[in-house]
Amino acid sequence: MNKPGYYGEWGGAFIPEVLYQTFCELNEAFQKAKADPAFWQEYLSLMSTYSCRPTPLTHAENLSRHFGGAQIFIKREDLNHTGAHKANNVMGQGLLVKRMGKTRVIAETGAGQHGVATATMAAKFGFACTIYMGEEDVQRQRPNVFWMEKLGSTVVPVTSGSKTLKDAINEAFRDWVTRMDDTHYVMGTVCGPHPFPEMVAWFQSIIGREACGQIKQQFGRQPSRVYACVGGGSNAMGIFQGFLDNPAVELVGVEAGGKGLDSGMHASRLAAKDGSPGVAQGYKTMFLQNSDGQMMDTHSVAAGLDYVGVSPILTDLWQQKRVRFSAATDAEVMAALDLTMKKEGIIPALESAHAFVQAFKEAGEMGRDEAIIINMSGRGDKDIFTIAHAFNDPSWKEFIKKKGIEYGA
Amino acid sequence: MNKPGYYGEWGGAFIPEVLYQTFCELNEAFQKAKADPAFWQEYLSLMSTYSCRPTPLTHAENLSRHFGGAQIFIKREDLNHTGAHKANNVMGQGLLVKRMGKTRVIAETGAGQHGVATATMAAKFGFACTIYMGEEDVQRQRPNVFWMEKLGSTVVPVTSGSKTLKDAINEAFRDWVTRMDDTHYVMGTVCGPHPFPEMVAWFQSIIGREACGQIKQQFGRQPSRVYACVGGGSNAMGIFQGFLDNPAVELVGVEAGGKGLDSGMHASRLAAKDGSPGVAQGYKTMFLQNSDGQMMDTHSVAAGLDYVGVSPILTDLWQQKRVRFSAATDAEVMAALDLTMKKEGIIPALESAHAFVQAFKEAGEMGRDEAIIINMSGRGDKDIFTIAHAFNDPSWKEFIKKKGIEYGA
Amino acid sequence: MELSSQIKTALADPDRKILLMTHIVLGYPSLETNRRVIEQMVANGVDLIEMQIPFSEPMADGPVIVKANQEAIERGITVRRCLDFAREMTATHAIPFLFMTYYNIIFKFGVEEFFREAKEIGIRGFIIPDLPPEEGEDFFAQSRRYGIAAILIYAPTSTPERMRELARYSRGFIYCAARKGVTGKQTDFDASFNDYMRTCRENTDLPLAVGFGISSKEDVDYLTGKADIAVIGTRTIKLVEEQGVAAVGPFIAGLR
Amino acid sequence: MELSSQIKTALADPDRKILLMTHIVLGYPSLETNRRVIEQMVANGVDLIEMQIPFSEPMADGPVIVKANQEAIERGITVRRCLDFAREMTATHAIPFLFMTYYNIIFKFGVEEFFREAKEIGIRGFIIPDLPPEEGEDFFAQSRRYGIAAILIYAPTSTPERMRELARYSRGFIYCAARKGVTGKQTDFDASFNDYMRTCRENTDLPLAVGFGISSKEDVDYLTGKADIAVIGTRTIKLVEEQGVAAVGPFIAGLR
Ligand SMILES: Cc1ncc(COP(=O)(O)O)c(C=O)c1O
Ligand SMILES: Cc1ncc(COP(=O)(O)O)c(C=O)c1O
Repeated sequence: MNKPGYYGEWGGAFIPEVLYQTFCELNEAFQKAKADPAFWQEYLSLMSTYSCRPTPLTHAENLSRHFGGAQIFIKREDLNHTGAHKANNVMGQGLLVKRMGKTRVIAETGAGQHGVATATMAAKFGFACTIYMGEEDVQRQRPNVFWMEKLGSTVVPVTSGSKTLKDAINEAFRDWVTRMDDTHYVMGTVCGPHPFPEMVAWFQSIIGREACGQIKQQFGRQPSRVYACVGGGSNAMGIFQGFLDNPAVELVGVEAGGKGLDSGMHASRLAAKDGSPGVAQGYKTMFLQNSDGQMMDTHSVAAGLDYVGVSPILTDLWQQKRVRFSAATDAEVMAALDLTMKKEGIIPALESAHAFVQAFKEAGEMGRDEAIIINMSGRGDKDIFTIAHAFNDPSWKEFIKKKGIEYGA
Repeated sequence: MNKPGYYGEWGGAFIPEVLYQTFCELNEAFQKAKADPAFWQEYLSLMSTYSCRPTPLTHAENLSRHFGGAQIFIKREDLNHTGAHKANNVMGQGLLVKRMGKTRVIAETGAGQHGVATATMAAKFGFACTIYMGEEDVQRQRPNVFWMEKLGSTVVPVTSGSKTLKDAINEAFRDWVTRMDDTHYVMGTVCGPHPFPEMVAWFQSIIGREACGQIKQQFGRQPSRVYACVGGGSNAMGIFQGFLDNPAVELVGVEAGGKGLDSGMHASRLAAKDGSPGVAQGYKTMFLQNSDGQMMDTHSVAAGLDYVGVSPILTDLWQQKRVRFSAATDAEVMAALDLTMKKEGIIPALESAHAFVQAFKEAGEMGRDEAIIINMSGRGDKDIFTIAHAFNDPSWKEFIKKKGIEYGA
Repeated sequence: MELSSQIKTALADPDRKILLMTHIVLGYPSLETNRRVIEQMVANGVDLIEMQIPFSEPMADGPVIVKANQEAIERGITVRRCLDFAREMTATHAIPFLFMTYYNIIFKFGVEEFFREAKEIGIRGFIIPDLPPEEGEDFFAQSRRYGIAAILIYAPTSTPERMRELARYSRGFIYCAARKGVTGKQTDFDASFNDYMRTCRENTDLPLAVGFGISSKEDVDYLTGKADIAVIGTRTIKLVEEQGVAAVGPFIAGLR
Repeated sequence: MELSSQIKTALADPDRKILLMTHIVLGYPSLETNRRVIEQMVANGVDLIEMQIPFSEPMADGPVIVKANQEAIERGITVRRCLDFAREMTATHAIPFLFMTYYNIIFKFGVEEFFREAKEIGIRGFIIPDLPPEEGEDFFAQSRRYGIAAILIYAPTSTPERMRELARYSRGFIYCAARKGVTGKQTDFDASFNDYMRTCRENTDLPLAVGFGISSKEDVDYLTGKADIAVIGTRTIKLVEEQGVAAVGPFIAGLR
């Protein structure tokens, strides 16, 4: 049998000794909560009164017709409070923090969605909150930084390393090893040391549980394939869990292809040949690293996918061939985004648009009597600066220019 | 008995002759739809699979504790697809347009929320779409303009008059009188010529129907008071309809107090002494106009409340003393926004924050065994430029300055 | 004489196969300019003049007249000054003057008060594009009481039944909007326009005025025999803007 | 001699009531500088040196060492060059050298291969802050096989039970983190620190090194009698940055 916290050969808890006790307590609190049906009830009730769960499953009739193949359904995590699936995880951990009696939370964030979600949860639960965010991401996702601050959190730009998500995680750990007594680290994805992957996967499983029932009700049976983008892998694990035990449902994870899998400028740990097993950020998985074990710079137009590691649970499912992996390039993502907005009136986050790319590539070759589900992990509002820039929108630029001059540029 | 389309002495359909036939057809189609239970079912199903209805009712425990009086509940229209209650109206009208066989929609927009909602609906239903927006509002709500365009709509900045909402309405009518055969004008609020007030109120009644059931379930009985901001009045009418027939529930509409009711720079048609009966934009109501009947410039930090007229239905309810009216100043709105973000992790739109102001003024003096509901008509994300500016946020300004320079400022 | 009879009488003159009505936005660019423009119009054979009292929300007007309304208000025109100016015009010129405005101007002034003063001034008719008969009970009652013609509008979208209904309320003449849309754009005079005019004629005994986009002698010639009054609106406003007041006389003279 | 015996022997010298261990980030600012710094350290009485092989994700380190890791990598340090440099150092200087690094560097190299080469080089111990005994089965097996001490870390949060568990795996000595947090910040030596040291002592027979924030003779004096080894980390890195290599010798000489 596997060691606890391992998925095949992946996972574990490679933590500094100073956190040993903290993890013991966390494990205990989590396992107790997980075994307690009242906890899940409390979680469901919170999510249905504070966020908008269950989130809808939308039949994208226009896109389905456009590709002429499978019926495309979209699971609408964008309609969560704060605009992404991150809320599920964060509110769950918030309840756990309350149980543990801690008064302060910290978090890393890439796209800023997890940061906003954590800041929101902290405001709601009355916790102090510090968010670590790579300096490059602070630039890319300024609106989210603004909201985190207005929600009462402190945002610390991280200037070490590649100044992105992985460095924010390191920095959050550095905070945690200093203040573990009153502080909980709200890990934002299904990565990091055990029990985080299990815990985040559990909270996010709400997506798949809902989707499984919804597709049956709306389509009459299970989908042929389920697509999700994979940064750390939390939204993917969330929806996949609704279908994992049905081998007829093919599960497809879509990583950031950046400027192309051959360019070296991507964040594809599993779909590209560049990944290799490693241990960092507290867990063992496939990392984008050089032959010395130094983590590489990754690239994606989507800050939330721009990460060197990937969920150990997904790496195991990939190794078992239960989840197929592919990648979407930045350019493909912009095209899919454009099409989705115009055809369905839906604006996916840049991260989520990766899942749309792969679904669009495959839908046309499937039968009209088949269904696929795309997990729309979040909404694109937060990406306006990136999207407007990528579309080279002249009136947006003019607007920003004028505002800049107003502010003394 | 009242003339059809009248609420007391208010309402009517003061339309150019060229639209007479169009309104006959619209009235017929609408009355047929309203009488057809299948239509409402289709509407409910659309709203629950494409948007996130029912939207939650959130118990704001921290704010309730903070004021030490009534239990504050927030009806979460911000969680609708596109971020505001506007979606309710627009999707309903979309279904009607489909029934009428028209292929093009037009709309006015102030805050841009109704424009984004209409552009979204047009994409979803495959309609061509043109949005009229006052040039001043184009400036104030640039992100929304960007999204409307990306959703495939044409946004026309309106440069006549005060360059705000009322002028956009005029311009939309000018389009409509030119192309009524294939075009439906999606009026964004409970104003305009009959049947628009009735129609918009009907679609928005979904808010009140839900809220009435939710408060009973969560609080055990009906609230003492219900607060809603009033621009045109659609979100207010939407929630009020759930409680209108219960005289024990006090209904409170909150208008834009701008720089103060004595400053002349506000948009309070009913709460201030400055309004008087008039006929414009196709209907009779209380307008902010001078003694000659010329409409005045209005002011509010919230573009969506910055309007000279108000729903004839609300004017009637005000005259009957069924709805009490008050106003919130720009400064009060920023303070309420700040408090709500920090205490509850919820970011109301500037419009919605007006309702919070009045509720906050009264909650503390009420009993802890009483409940009040605030209708949160939309989320504040769209207002980031205005809010960051109002809070004088230095890092936001620095960010915009840098971006501006990047774009050649 | 009742306005419609007066119009019919005028049309009986073999040299006047069609009458000309022009449009003025009061206070744009100034009342003084209005005064000189009207003088030239009358001198060059205009038969009726509609004077628009500016309104801040001219929903049925196109960009040129919208701008004129707005600037006139910004330059300080008031309803009071419009009435005083009208009094001067009716005293100076013998042709019939009408008021064109939106309903709120009259509503806010007080419908009866407005009719009383208009009667005293000698105004012959009102054109109110946003007041359908269904909404104008009081207005139409006062119109009959004071003997000021309420001139209703036919549109290309009006059915024969609707036209007959409108004719019941209208006095003086019917204003036929030549096409869908707002004032100021060119109209295509084609077969469907002829059908439209035929339908208009079949559904009222009142004289027919045609407006929206009429700007040249060719337009007026085309209308002759089909309509009784050609309405020149936006064209003279632009003319004054572009070439000054003096251009108005020759322009009007050349129309017929 | 086994590392722990060697340390105990050294401590038996009445002039050496406490040993000094210093910390070097390999390749920062350059191997050449490392070479000269080590030379001075050894010449001025340092007893052990831990050489950190840089890693891109130094999760347990503070800003000074993080920056050193990062710049060393940017300037082209590789694991190969670290090993070659270590071989040179062990050949040149008689004191024990240890490797400090994160687990991925060893994992990626191949745990057994790494031990084999370290043995050949004459490295005496490994300090791996992100490898708890639970995760290091293979590592600890190789450590015993190759006779290279796996040095585990005690933290102020470690319970006595946990300390005894860690002691079972540790060889050579125990590295006691003087406080919670990362390397580089000042430590308050107060009553609770004394309690902590007492608990450490009670739960192992191995010598105790104390690190994190030790930067002066006062600190070293304070530790004397409580700990067996004082670890100077961040302080010398900053010293070289601020005053150059030549400052290292006098600084070390003044510590004891
Ligand atoms: C909208 C959205 N989708 C996806 C992701 C990627 O994270 P994960 O793979 O854990 O779902 C993020 C991360 O920030 C995100 O914001
Ligand atoms: C979020 C929001 N709330 C309120 C309003 C005001 O409209 P109404 O009074 O019709 O609800 C608007 C209008 O744009 C809006 O965007």
